[in-house]
Amino acid sequence: MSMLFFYALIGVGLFTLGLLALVVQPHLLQKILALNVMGSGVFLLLVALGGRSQPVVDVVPQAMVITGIVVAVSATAMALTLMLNLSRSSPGAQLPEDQSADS
Amino acid sequence: MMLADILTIILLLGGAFFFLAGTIGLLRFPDVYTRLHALTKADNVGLGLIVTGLAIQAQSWAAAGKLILIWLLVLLAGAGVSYLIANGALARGVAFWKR
Amino acid sequence: MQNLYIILALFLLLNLLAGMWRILKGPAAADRMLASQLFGTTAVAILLLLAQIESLMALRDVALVFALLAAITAIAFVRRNWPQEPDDAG
Amino acid sequence: MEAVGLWQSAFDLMLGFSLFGLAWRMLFCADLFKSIVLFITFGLLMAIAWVRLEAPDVALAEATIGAGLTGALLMSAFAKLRTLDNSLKSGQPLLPRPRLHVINFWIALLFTVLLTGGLAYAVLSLPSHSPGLSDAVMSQLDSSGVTHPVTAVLLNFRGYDTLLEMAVLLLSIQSVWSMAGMSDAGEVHTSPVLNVLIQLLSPVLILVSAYLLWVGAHAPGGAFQAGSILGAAGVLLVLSGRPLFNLKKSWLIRLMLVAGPAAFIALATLTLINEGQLLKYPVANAANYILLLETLATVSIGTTLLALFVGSQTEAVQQDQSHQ
Repeated sequence: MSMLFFYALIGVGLFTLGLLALVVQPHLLQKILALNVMGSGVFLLLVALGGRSQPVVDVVPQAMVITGIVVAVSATAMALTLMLNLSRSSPGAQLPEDQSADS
Repeated sequence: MMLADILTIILLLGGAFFFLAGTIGLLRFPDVYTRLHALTKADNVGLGLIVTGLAIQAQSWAAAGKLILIWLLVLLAGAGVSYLIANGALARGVAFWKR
Repeated sequence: MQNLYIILALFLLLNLLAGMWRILKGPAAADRMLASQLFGTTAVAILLLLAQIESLMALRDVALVFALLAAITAIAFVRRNWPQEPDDAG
Repeated sequence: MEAVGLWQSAFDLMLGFSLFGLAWRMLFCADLFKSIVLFITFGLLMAIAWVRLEAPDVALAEATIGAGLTGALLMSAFAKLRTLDNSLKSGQPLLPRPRLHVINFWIALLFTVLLTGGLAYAVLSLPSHSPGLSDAVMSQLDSSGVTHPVTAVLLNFRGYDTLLEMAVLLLSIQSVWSMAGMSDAGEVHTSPVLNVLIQLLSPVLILVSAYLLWVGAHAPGGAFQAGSILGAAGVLLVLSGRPLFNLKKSWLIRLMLVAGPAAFIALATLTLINEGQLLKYPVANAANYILLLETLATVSIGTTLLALFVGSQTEAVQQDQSHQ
């Protein structure tokens, strides 16, 4: 039983770790990975908390997470396209704010 | 304890040993090509032994067949990918280890 | 038997974590790719053991999918990230 | 069987901490290629975590997408990025340190720690037992047309989720195409070993896709997983250098992209008129409706994922001539 809460806390940790990386890391590919990790954290939290309805596991969060995984991959593909387009016009694949902080 | 159980235990432990050997090889061997060699031990023999050990315990022939199919697929993919990586490393001039 | 399965699964997980050192250290991209290939196989083995523990046969489908798709990342690596023909890279 | 529980707890602890450690190494390392490989490994461990959380359906989705598609997507995008940016070479530390002002970094860290604490407190203050919606799902399962609860939720009880999800997929491919343009997914060079590998793997992939679609009615599986496998099969063919299809010309591709969402919208309209409620199937025909929707959704999801993979790597529309 307490294992569910352990996994839920790992989910919380993944979410905030991803959030920190999203804010701090300059490269856009890192930011995309960070968003994915944040998503995984949320999914983990949802499914772990859905497991509290023993003996039968609550499947509604699981169904939502399955939808979420597919949406996450399509969003990742879109983000990667955006990143590639941006790096064609300005080198380094970084947001303007991060670049101006350099100078 | 039945004979099948004993056989399973032996096979599973053997499989685990080959996974350990593969990992140690991956960590300790000096270049890409020798590490590739270590990796295939885990792929082919390690998983093979574990699959055989579990197939003995399987409820039906179909379940055992699925286990064997999984192993064959890993074998196929492992062989193909190993060739591609070794070939690519060679073409790219990744250095051999020399004593 | 149950004990043996879960101990072996834990052992394989530890194996996988030990192999992580190779991904962290490299040195070549091919080394990292090799390590992740080994992890794919290890994950298949872990899933098969967990399937036996929880007697949940659907987990064998997960292992089957892993076995099928393990090659894709490596092929993407070889074909795209690491072109075989140097003058073909564009 | 006390010992089994103990070992399982050890397994869970190990898995959870490795997930966190892996994410940390992945997000705070200076080598992008290493990050990508670590992300693929992270996906593997997530799939095992789903299994431990008694969510085999999610494990299946994570395996199909995390193990195959995301890795291939990231690898290809990174390769493209390297052709655009000469400073990127795998194997050497290449990224600049975080360019934030040091004070800002500590502020961000402080807020993250505070947020973690707050969220952890919120999670721990939840009751350790909560029925959720499992009773509602189980009591209605008989009238859903399938016997597997996850499929019942996805295609029947909360069918509108899946309807909107198909719309999101369609939107994503539209935006990728509008940003990067469409191209034919063809490279010409092939390698003999790869060819044999592909020839053996791709039929099995398509077979497994059909199997997962069929098995979804009564066991873990279904449209999402089947569609992802189908997409992975396409990605494999594209990677091996098959001139699979020409996206610029093919109406078939466009038809396959919209088949799923179109069927969903048509059925939603029909049920809204006939039954007075969105996607409320008549009980007698529910199984048939679900099978029809799932089949078309599988085709659309597979095609969308493949088109996303191909489309995300093509040159931008306007800038083709200005560079190189």
